[in-house]
Amino acid sequence: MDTFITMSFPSEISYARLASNAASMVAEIFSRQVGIWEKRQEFCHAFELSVAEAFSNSVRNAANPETDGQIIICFSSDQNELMVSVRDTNPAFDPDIPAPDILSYPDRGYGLLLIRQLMDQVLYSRENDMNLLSMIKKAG
Amino acid sequence: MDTFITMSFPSEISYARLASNAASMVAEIFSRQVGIWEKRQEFCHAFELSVAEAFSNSVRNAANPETDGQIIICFSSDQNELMVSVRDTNPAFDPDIPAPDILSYPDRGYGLLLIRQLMDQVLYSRENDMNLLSMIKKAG
Amino acid sequence: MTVEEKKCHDLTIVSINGSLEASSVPGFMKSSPALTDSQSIVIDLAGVDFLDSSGLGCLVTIARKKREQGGDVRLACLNEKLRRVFEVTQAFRLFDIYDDAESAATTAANK
Amino acid sequence: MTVEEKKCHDLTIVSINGSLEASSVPGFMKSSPALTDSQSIVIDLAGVDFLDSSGLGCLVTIARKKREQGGDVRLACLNEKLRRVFEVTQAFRLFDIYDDAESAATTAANK
Ligand SMILES: Nc1ncnc2c1ncn2[C@@H]1O[C@H](COP(=O)(O)OP(=O)(O)O)[C@@H](O)[C@H]1O
Ligand SMILES: Nc1ncnc2c1ncn2[C@@H]1O[C@H](COP(=O)(O)OP(=O)(O)O)[C@@H](O)[C@H]1O
Repeated sequence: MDTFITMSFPSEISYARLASNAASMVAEIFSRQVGIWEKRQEFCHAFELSVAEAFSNSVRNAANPETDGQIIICFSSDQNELMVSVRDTNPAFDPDIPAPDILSYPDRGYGLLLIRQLMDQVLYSRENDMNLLSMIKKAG
Repeated sequence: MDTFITMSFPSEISYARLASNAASMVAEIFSRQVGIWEKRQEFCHAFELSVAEAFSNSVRNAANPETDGQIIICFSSDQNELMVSVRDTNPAFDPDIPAPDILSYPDRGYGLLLIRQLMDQVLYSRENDMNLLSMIKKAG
Repeated sequence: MTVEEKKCHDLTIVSINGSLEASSVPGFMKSSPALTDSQSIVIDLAGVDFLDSSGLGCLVTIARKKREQGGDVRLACLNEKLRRVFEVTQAFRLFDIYDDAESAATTAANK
Repeated sequence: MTVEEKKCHDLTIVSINGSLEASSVPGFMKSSPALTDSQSIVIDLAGVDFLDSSGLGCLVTIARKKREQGGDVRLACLNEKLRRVFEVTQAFRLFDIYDDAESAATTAANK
């Protein structure tokens, strides 16, 4: 897959909506290009929400909110799938953290669950002291 | 001024709206931060339209549409002003090209005119074989 | 995000306009005392175009607090995107969800 | 972007919905024969949230072609953003601009 868009934002919550809107627009353009226009709404929502969750997680879990950590978002694609990856300088985390027990009325813990459910594939790695969370959705 | 957001797009017209929407959202966040919320609409429109014009100029005037030239957009600010700069690998151009004579019904030539009118300052330079068009609007 | 309140069948309907997400949740929670007292309410989500996990967490918290105090919260007018969030998190199990705010209020008042 | 046509006082009103910009101009120009024939028309811009220099250039071209053929084009319902584009480019000098499409059509028909 080729990376075709890269965006770098300050680690501040005010930019979360900008990042997630951009993700939705990229997904819409991709939907037109690969001919899945009829399911663009679901496709765009998956990217909008997943980037919103990944971005706000990056902001909330920054080890050192004072230093200038940027959040870097890349979009890659081929004919079959669109991938968005979110990179931050936070401490490592476990992306497979179990879903919370909904019947106990949890006030949080839904972010990674939503990402795993809306995307087809979620990859996590640690590179150069950075977290790299890659989220892939297939066109088919 | 500090650069706080960087975005890199393929030189394709389908990304123009994404770039200009992003510019409008950055301008809105800036308007809130520096306390010019009451004039945010005009402020955001200036960035939305200027980036739309600069981006579509970059796409339209690419020397070699086949090669992978990216269009790079950076946002910088201090308390007094917001700056957006658009960088491309096109041939050099004259940013001070005169306004067209409206009474002769010109079908083009409004792009740089709009940018100069909506922004407070427009700077052009050529760096490393790239065009760098920087557009600044003051908060005050 | 803006929040409006009206009465319907003695019940308060709180209508949200905008997106309910990480950055707007704190403002929303402060917007109305009806969200935290013991009275039952209806939250009308017709004007909510986007809900993230923080927004969901805040609705779940309101439900928990209401129920601890003997009250309840009903949700109305979820669009396709919001329904998907309630489905994949199973949060629909915690809420009665109605197609419109009026019928949510009527049903609640008759209970 | 979508385009609709209706008749009013024997005049065609073309209503645009969406943004009129570099990427949508080619589709718009092909959307209706009324844009290029010799008859006068009203273009209703109420649904246009964004206009760039390509969109402006396309409206100017329509005006030129109509007038060369003895027709005319009137514009209606420009929002604040669109008005600004017409002001800073002086393009308002080329167009009669109306607050609503009906009165644009009435005035044109009475000429
Ligand atoms: N980008 C990140 N950097 C560091 N920790 C993270 C990151 N994303 C997620 N985490 C960790 O994973 C946990 C679960 O995240 P999530 O499922 O989104 O729920 P919540 O954020 O509500 O706790 C977080 O509480 C945090 O400890
Ligand atoms: N990014 C760019 N790269 C190369 N040439 C440019 C660029 N931007 C503008 N130009 C040149 O400046 C001219 C005027 O641009 P503009 O005022 O936007 O009007 P138009 O694009 O309608 O001709 C263009 O025709 C082009 O020759």
